[in-house]
Amino acid sequence: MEMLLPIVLTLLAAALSPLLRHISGRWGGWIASVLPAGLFVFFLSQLPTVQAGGERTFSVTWIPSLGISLAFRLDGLSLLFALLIAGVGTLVVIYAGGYLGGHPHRGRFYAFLFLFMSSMLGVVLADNLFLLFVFWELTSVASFLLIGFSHEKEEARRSALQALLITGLGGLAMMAGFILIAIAGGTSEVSELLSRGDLLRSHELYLPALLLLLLGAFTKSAQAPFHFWLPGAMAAPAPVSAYLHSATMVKAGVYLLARLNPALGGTDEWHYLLTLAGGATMVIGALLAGPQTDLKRLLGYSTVSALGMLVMLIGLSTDLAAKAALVFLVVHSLYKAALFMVAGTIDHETGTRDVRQLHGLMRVMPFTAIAAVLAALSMTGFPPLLGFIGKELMYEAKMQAPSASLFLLIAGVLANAVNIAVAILSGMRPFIGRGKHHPAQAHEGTLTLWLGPLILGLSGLLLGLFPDLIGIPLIEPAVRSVRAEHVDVDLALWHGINPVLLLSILTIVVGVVLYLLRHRARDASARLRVPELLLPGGVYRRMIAALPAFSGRLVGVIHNGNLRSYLFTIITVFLILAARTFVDLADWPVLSRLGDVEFYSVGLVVLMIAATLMVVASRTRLAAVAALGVLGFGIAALYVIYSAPDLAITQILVETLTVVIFLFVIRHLPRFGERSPRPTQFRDGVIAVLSGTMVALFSLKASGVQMDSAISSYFAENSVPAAYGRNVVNVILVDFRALDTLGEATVLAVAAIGVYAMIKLRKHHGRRAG
Amino acid sequence: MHVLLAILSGILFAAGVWLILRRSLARLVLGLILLSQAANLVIFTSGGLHRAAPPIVGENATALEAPYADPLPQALILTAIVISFGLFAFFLVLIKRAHQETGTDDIDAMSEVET
Amino acid sequence: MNALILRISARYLSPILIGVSVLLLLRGHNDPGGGFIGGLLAASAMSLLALAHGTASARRSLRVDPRTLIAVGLLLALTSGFPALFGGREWLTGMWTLPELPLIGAIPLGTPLWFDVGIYISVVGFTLTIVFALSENDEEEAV
Amino acid sequence: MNLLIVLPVLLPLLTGVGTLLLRSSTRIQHVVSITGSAGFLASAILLLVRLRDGGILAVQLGNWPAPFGITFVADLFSALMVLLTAVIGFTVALYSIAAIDLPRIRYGYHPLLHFLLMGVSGAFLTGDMFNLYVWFEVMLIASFVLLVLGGEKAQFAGAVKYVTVNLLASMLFLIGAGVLYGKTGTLNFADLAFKLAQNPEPALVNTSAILFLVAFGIKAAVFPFFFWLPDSYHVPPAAVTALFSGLLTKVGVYALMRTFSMIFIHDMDFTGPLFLVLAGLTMVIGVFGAVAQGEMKRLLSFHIVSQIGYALMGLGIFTQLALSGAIYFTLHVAIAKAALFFVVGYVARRRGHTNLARLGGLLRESPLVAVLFLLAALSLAGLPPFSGFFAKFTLIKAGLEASQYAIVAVALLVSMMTLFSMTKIWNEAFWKDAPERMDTDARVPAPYLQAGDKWLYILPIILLVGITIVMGLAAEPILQMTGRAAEQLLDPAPYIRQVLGRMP
Repeated sequence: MEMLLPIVLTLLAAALSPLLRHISGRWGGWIASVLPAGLFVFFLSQLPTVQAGGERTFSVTWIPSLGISLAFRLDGLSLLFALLIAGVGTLVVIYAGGYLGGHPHRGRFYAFLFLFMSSMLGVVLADNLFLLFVFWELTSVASFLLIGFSHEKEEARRSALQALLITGLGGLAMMAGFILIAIAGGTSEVSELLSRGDLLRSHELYLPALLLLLLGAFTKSAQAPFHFWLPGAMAAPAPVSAYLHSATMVKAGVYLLARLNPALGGTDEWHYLLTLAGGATMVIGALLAGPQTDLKRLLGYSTVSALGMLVMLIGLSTDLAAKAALVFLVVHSLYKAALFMVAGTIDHETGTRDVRQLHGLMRVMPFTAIAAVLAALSMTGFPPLLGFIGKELMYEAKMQAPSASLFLLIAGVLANAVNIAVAILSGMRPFIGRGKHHPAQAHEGTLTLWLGPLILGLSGLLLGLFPDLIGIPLIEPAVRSVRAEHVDVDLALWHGINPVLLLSILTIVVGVVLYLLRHRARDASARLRVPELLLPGGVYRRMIAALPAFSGRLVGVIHNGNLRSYLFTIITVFLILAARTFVDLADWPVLSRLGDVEFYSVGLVVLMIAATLMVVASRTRLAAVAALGVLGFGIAALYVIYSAPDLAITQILVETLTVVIFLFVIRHLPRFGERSPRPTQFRDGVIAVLSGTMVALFSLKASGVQMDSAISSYFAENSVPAAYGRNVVNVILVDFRALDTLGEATVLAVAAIGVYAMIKLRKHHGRRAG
Repeated sequence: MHVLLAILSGILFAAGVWLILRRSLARLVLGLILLSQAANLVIFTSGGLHRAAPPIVGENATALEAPYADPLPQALILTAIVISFGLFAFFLVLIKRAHQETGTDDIDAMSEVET
Repeated sequence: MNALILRISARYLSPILIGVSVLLLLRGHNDPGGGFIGGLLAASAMSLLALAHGTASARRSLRVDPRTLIAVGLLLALTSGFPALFGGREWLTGMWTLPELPLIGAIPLGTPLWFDVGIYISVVGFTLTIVFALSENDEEEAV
Repeated sequence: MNLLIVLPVLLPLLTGVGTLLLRSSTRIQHVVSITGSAGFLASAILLLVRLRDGGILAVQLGNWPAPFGITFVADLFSALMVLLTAVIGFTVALYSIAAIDLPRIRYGYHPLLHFLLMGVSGAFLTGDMFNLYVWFEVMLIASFVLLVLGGEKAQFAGAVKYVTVNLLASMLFLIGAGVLYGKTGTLNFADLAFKLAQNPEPALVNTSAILFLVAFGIKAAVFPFFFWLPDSYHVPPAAVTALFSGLLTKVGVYALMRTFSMIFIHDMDFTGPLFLVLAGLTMVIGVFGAVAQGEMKRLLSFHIVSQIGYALMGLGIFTQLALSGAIYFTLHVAIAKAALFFVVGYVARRRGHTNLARLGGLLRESPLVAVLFLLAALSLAGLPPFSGFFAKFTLIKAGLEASQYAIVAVALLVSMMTLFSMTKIWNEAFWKDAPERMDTDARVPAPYLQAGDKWLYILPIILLVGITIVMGLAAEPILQMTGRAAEQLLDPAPYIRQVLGRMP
């Protein structure tokens, strides 16, 4: 039950947050932080259990019809993520209190934030694939609302939509993938699936399921070519970026891959797809980060690069890689969240995020500066920070990669070097520099604004110095979850002088050189600017921009607003569909029964055909109506001949009244001229003749069938004794099938209301919209 | 006779289709009326044709004596006629008012009325 | 001149037509006729009056708004199914009594007749609603 | 005696007649209308409760044994659809009090509303082909009149298209029904299924089937028969559009599902794939149409078309899960769509128009309505934990289990585009700031809502949004019911036995 509690409590907090404004004033952030802090403590308290190899589970049925259960499980991997979510969450919530200040909608902001936190916790705790998906989608929704929080800005709206659509697209694909996995594995419970890896990997649905699932994971974790939504999402307020875009949501894809590794991982497909996508993303993110000058965009692109590294590491599928991935995950979350908050603070206190405008802030913003420098050092992988350990592990893992290790190493060094340059540029450069700080009005933020980054920065240092604090209690159980077996985790700063250390040093040197050459790099990239259309982001924007116009044209062709073309389409499609049975219908022998005709009937029919042609051909209204009348009376005569007196009387009365109404109406209409050009007339003629033939054949065939007369003989026998009526037709109308008649009377009633309203209720009687 | 009536239904239907594909409102109604006549006739024909045998029980009988015309299709057609009557009464007034409001009886022109 | 003929014929013809329509209604269960046919005929008779004396006059001699007739007719038709409910049968089940009347003898009186009367009234209401509205509209537009 | 099954027809009829008789007083009409639709709702709930475990109720109206008289049959599918009708009917009646103007009320709005409900209920409950035709007509004529009630130019131009296409559909239906009688000598669904199972005559029955397919396809607004819908649905007031979108096309879907699971099952190799193709095209064309629109009502109208494709998809896959999903989806979409149209009505009332380019600032102005819109829109787009998600999930799952990958792919992409166009509304109308110059429609009086009126607008929205949330969170009991309803559709034997008392 305690598994459900964090999610429910956070959700409750989300619901109550809008009230925060009324009760809290400037203490809002602190008050709100109680919940995530409590959750952090709670998750910490689970450490011993998990470390000992235990799990917490909770499961109740929810929608068994679809295989969706409320199943939760807390194991090493979940716990690692849960601690990040709650821990970073606490700091972000406090930070947001200062960042938003007296923003009128800060309650709403907290609501979205808690909604996100709740669903993110759900993602990492869910033990049912579909439940996981439900939370997964909820994080997308929450992210949409958070990115678009400053919704009066067009950029915010656009970025929110972009993030939603890209992750939403992936999400839908992933849903299909999940369903396929559930079909292949015969269950949707994650822990069950994990033990059925062999079954899954050998199933014919494995590859499609994997591809679909990867689409979901890759879009969420901003892998190329879907990466562009993440830098775009920098329109979000800083706390959002610090939370969603560094530590939590963008890691959901990584989480999913790590989680399902025992079930799906280890195959060639898995290996190549992940390393390829991850490696490419790592390089692309780094390259794109290079020319950026906006603090947040710099960080955004470097996050893309880092996510690529993570995905690649998971793709390597070795114990070492798993270890490296999880350590780097923690490292990255700590420094990136700190740097995003710092960027937000700078923005908040100076009014700019352009790195070219910022220098010498150390003196006015000392705490922020310390936090930033610590985080940046961790990012560069400088000893003795945790980042160093992460980088060492990463290089080690790459060197031992099953294939292409050289390529991976080169790409890794390059990407890391760029990230080092980014770290210097974003975490150090604004604070250093001689002379007067710039911009002039800059000053230190409040406690809430620097506390979070400082704690995160310090923890990077602390954990670097004492890596065992997380190594055995946290990383080891998590690695166990990913590898489905026990793996020793022994983290240490110093491994002696070995190739890995040399690589680390090389990386830092290259990184510093890149930083120093940054202006040239920027110029070079400006010259090399790839046409926007070729970039995925450009493709997306083009598509979104072109979609309405394209749809308009497409639909304009099909749906042109013209009634006649609608009718034409309907009749044509009907004929096409019916053509299949048309051949069977043409039962020509029926024609031989032409014998039983009476000459007066023939005369009548000929007269009626003439009247019909008159209706068709007539150009004057009166003639057409008169011909219609003749036709109606002709039909009445047929009814008389063929023993239907009630029908005949009805037909005559109705025909008369129709003609009367027609006369009332038609006087005001102009003469009818033929307005269609010849080809249209020909086309219509063909369709008319074909459909007429169809109906004639249909009628012929139907009348040729010997029908079962059980019902009419029942009426014939029971009409008098049971219903006291000799006119069987009338008995049917008022007794056997009285309900039809009641319906028919209702139709008349409604028609009358309609006619009355149409004539009497005119526009000038007044109206209002709605 | 089935054959003749079937052909007549076909002609009515064809004429109806032709008329509803024309551009004049009045011909649209005429076409729909013809279509409904065709429908009634198809039902009537497919129910079987009997001469001089209306489904009315004789004075001293308690049941219809065969052969008799099937009363059910007649009842159905009667209902259908009445329903169509209601619909067409409405539709006729509708085109009158549509013509008044839009100022045209040309269906193509009316389709372009900003709706 | 025409109007005069129309008026005179309307004065004499209308009551006859209405009488016939009632007859058709009542006989309908045994011979061709019934509520619908009767109703249409009665409405035609009233329409004739409207044509001869103007719609306003016809409305006055009808006394009730034809739309009320529609509602009343429907109400009658649907309530004709209610007696069956009290007898524990399905809605719209025909319930009959066979009272002995002087001169005529036993005649079956049943809810289907009640139903048919409802149809008759609603058809009259329907037709007159339309005819009156159209002719009033015409009179207005003529002015 | 079983009154329960006829009450859904009888009560709206009584209410309609009552409001017609009492038409002189607006207030009394409102009271009668609300009372009547509340009674209808109660009876629909009772009916569902009675049938929820999978029973079938058949009533021979007029006490004439089947197949001689008209039979009303309620299985779970019918009962669910009737309940849907009652819910939509009740909320529309409530919403109409504030949203429908006096002239419309005076000229018969309430009777029309209830006669329409009567027709819809009748169509869901009848077990007789010709009777179904009658209910279709009742429903249609009521919708015709509701469409033109108000007398605006656009209404007439839209109505001509709507009426013409639907009359054509009625003719095809009538011919189909008549010939089916001529061939089989019966109109009773159960009897038809029974007789055709014994003695199928493919050519004629299949041609009849095509007639019905086209006729019902037109009513359901399936591609390529949907054209009339986007051209006409946006012209009446939003309350009416909500009613239409919630019910009218659904009757078409119902009729397709009923007849093509029970009666026309001899040509499944042809109709199954055909339905899938039509479903895919309906979804795609509908959603493209929606994306192209810049006006809320038109945009949502195109979405009605698109959503019909999903229901049809379930019919095309034709497994238990697929049918269950189709039924659940139909219920969901009617509710969510009605809520959205209600919001549109509110916006129209506030601003005098619903043109996205000229809207904006509605989140600031009406946060509650904005939230309600967002919830309904997300539900429509198929996001959890709302009903739309579980509906689509069920259908996708059914499709994948049946290896119908093409339609699944289409359904997913269309879902994506639905999300896109829903967020478009959200961005433009709610998030975006209002244009500098408050560009209200000059012809409309100042958009002013009294407090009480405002709540009459919002309460029905809250009800519907609440339902879509509950339908999502408590999807299991509903899926249990739709699942059983699907079972009943797949195995018509109990239905036939219940109606006829014998079996093939």
